[in-house]
Amino acid sequence: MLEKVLVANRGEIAVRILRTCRELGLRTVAVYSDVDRSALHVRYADESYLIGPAPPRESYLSITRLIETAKRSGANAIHPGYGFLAENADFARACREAGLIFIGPRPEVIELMGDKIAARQVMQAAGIPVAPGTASGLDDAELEAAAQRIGYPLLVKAAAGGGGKGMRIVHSAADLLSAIAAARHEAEAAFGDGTIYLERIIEGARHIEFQILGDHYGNIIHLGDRECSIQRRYQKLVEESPAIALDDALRQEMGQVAVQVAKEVGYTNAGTVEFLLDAQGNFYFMEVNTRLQVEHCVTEAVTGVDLVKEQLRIAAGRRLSLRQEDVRMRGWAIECRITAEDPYNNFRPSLGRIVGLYEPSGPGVRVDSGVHEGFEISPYYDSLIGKLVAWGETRGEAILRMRRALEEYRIIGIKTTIPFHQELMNSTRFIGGQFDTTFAEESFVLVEEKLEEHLKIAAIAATLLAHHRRNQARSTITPAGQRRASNWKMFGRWRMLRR
Amino acid sequence: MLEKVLVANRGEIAVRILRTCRELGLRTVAVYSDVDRSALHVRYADESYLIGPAPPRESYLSITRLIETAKRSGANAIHPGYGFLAENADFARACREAGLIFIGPRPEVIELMGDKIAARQVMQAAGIPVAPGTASGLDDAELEAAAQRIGYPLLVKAAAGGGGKGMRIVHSAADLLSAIAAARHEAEAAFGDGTIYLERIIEGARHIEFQILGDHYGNIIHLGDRECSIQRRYQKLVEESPAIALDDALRQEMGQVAVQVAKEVGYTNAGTVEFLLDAQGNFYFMEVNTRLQVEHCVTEAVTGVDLVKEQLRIAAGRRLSLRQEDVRMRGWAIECRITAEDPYNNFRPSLGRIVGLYEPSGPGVRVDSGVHEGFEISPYYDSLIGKLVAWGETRGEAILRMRRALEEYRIIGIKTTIPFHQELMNSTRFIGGQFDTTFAEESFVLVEEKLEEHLKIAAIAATLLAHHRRNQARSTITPAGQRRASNWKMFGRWRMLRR
Amino acid sequence: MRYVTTIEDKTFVIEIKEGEIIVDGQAHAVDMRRIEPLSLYSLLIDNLSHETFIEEREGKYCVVLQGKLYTVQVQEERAWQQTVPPLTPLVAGGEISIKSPLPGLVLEVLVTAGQAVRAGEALLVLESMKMRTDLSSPYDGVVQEVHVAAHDQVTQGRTLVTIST
Amino acid sequence: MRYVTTIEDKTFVIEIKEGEIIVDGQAHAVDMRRIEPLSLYSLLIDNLSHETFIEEREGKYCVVLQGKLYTVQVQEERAWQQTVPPLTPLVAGGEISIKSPLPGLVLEVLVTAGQAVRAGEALLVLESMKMRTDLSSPYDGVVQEVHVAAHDQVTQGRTLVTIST
Repeated sequence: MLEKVLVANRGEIAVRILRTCRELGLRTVAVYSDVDRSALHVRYADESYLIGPAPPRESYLSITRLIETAKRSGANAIHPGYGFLAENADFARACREAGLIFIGPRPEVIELMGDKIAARQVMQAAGIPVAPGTASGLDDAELEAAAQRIGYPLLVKAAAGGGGKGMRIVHSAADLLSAIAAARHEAEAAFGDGTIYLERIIEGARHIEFQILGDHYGNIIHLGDRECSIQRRYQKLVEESPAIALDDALRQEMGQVAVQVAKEVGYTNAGTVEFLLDAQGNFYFMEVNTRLQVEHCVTEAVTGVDLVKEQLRIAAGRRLSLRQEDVRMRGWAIECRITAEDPYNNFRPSLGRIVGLYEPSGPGVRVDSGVHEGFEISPYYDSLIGKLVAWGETRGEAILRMRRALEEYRIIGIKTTIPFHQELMNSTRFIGGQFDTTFAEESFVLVEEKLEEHLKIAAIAATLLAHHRRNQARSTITPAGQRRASNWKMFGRWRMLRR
Repeated sequence: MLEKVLVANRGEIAVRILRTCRELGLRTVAVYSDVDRSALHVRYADESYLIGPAPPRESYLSITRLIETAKRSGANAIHPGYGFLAENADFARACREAGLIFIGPRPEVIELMGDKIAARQVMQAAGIPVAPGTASGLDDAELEAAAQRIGYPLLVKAAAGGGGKGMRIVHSAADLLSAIAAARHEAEAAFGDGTIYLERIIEGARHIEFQILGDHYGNIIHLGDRECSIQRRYQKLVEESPAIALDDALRQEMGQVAVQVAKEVGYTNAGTVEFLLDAQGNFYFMEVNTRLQVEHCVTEAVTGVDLVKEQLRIAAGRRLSLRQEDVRMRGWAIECRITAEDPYNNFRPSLGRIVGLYEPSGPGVRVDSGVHEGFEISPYYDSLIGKLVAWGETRGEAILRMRRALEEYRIIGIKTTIPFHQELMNSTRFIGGQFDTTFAEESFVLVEEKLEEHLKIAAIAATLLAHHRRNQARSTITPAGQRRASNWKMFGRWRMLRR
Repeated sequence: MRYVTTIEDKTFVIEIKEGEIIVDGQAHAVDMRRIEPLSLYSLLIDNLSHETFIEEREGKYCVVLQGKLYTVQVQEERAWQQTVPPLTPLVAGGEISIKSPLPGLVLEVLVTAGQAVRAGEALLVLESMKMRTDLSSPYDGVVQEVHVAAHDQVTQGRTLVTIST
Repeated sequence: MRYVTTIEDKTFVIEIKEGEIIVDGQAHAVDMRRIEPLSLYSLLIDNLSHETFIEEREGKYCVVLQGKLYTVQVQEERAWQQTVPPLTPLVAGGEISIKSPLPGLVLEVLVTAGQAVRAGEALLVLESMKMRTDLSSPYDGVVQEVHVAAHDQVTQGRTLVTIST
């Protein structure tokens, strides 16, 4: 039985997990690094423990400290969130050995799915379509021969890969060997494992994934599809559910394959099966993410299922409460990842203090936020500030609602990707659903335009403020007790002018 | 065609309407009184016009100023929200005469439904069940005879009534005539119309209502039921959809009657048919509210329909996009009205400035807020600060989510009803659905308990702050440019103590 | 540094040392931070996480914890020993002013000068924010004067009725 | 009171009178309020509603409007007439320091001292918040010195490379 859950994460996902724990009446433990002392998740949990300095390796990635903190606080379960140790089989194993419930799949499954080549082979053997490619352990001559068979352009990928590291696109045979060498080197540096393989590039591919849930009694279902083709440098920016590219027949077929994938490895808890879908409707298994996804919220919005609640139930040894036929998708949901990056400046990270924050709400809008007014964006962690989810009866309504919510969102003090999302929600190709995984990066250039009208408004605002300050400085002492600021009015209203 | 909509209201409902207008790409006009210059709705609209001083009669209730402002701003439609002029037939008529689209039913329907006796008679004639009672215009002797027939206890009600004014409960024949005289006097003072009638009290009654929508082509549907039995002084505090007291058969029957009620008067736009339901499952027509309800959000949560969007579509002359069979309710939604009142002190209004505000979000939670940090609660308007809506797959999940959201909600500077709602969400009678319209007022007493443990925590907090200030005052000048406040740490962490 | 801290009817002796805090002899690990720009504080006491809002008013601290307001007085131990306050009971024969707790409209006046009233008895009815509020006498006594009439608009703090006890 | 207000490459002459404001000869009705406690302002210009965040920094106003940042200089007209600034073009033969825009880790150094670079050419790669950022030369020139090496942790503002033009 779950009683007290330690959330081994930070930011919006830690808060999101703590929320559901609180709903279920579970006691909660947060952990934090030096720079996160005032963060939302620290304040939100019942108990909070410092686990080390800011660099992740010394805090959020320290298996020893996390297990030790769980023990000390009396937690009997750990939720890893996403990122950090979420897909680290050693961590899952260490939890098991320490007698703690790891809220995720078994370490063996994490390990198998973490090896991209092994995962490909398992699925291929089970008759699940994978993109044409090679096995691992080939020498350069074998790779050259295989490349000829696969055809160019192709991808060199790291077996232990993730986040685009150790990945290279090769356009012709002449570049193959140097790309292989570079990828090996990068993979070795990043993962301590230089194993690479080759894979055909699926042209015009869309990224489609299925949410799966499995209990400890062999029951596995999927909770529908998501599309995550809006990406930049292999980072998802916008996700939606359902995927516009699927018709009902294809959705059903892919869903069945996703469940089959999960069954092949005896999957438990929540996970995601990722596919590439080409323009002709062929789909290829890519990988399984053995954790909660950032974009799980869009699935929650259309299915009504609280995925963290299901994770906790499954980890507590309960049977799935849903059968496949109970899962019904309703309407459409879109998520925009709001990050501290400057979309006008090549998405350069934007550090600094959030001095003003207003988050949207109202019908069909959900914000999962990891920041607060006064929060300092630090360079140590990823740049996600919050996730904005809009739900609508139709995709069109969801887009309109997203536009409205983006307009309401105010984050002052740092640059964010809000203008990118605004532009995207206005683009005809996005609205029309005409995009693939290269769209955001290759076809979508954001130009900062400063409207003449806005220059005038900004000039007026600054001049009024300067005038006010000048008069304030010159005036004698303001009568005490007079609450000047709230009635801070500078000029007469229309009645004075027009009547 | 709608192009530019003036919202003749303030607070959360003005913002809520503006949100949907913005989603639909309509231009918006807000109006405000002197004290509302900095309010959310003023900042949210495209244009904002001052319409007078704080007292409603000189601003939000001034038909002349509203029409004039619509004209001046070029608005071609007016949305009245709820309260203020929303059920004022003269206002609807003035809009029509000025060539403006009034977003609501025809003035004739507003008028007819505003006369509670006339509405009863129409429905009675159509075979719709109403609580046993009298017609109007009876003299005292006739009333005494009628009272004998109806039986005690009974209600004396004002024909033009609303909000409990001109209403008296009479327990025996001896008190009847004095109660009639008092009610007449009160109704005369409040509505300028002293007409009263008698009605049987339905013992143990629950307040059940149905949301209806009608277009200009005779199509009328309902969007399911709501229960609003948690009341105090005839003011609703908590609403939910669906109603726990209805089974499917009764829900269907009452829904059909609600649609019939609307058809009897050729209802257009959004409205609500209110019933009383007794413990035996008998229901009685009470009245029709010819406007959007405060609690419309729970219906939106379970049906997925944006009611303001439907209102705007209907007003623009479009046909209903939904047929009755398209309306499907999913899960359960509960709304808590958060008001600036002190639940420990007989719900006395609490005025003042909101100096801290944190509103909940996350899965299944919606906040429709009418305030912001720095907002001054004024005595001129009603005390509603915001509406908190929680949705869940089941009623149980919705309650747990509501508890979680209430715990997150922070409103500092004034008293609010949050503690009342927290207590209610923990009460076994509410959780078990065992309540009627008298429950909140008669059986639910809130006792302020200050836990010993909390006294100690508060004492520690205050002492640390005092100590910090004392040391600050004694220290020499702090080095410039050092951001002291954000690293405002008072004491060593556990490592210092335990290692 | 030792403090004597009074809250409601409880008194705590709190000693603050480098790196620890001792409350009535019991040691705790404490870490408190302000969440700018608000007067909001995050407080960890032995790793238990609390959030509190604190404002100083007239030398006292108003602490909001879990939605409830506590008024806390903090004194240095030495200072406190010199200023133990005498109990101040209500002096019989005194005069009490009943003031308006809110701006609003006087709906009804229920008493007249010279009338005897009991503790808890309603004196008049105010309307504010569209709601009726009864104002009651805090003590048994006799109405000395009624300063307002029905339909008067009153400001907060305005004296409405005086009562002698 | 007349002001000369400069924003980007535009200059406005703004006159503030009792009850009206005249911008380049055009009159507007204006009402501006601060939304405390933030430096947030609600501005109505001829009833059109705008929200803006304003901070003063080193004598200039940083105005955020619809998510975009504008730097605005406001001068009283008389003062302005005395201080029209001369144009300051980049002097050829000068030396430019390329500083780190962020704290982070140097991933790769792509140039060496003595090497000629063109405007826009990448000089080195930084990693911050798990992202790679290329730093490029703003001008054509020659690398004078490289102050960092791969795997160095750098603070914001640290000089990374100097270039002579």
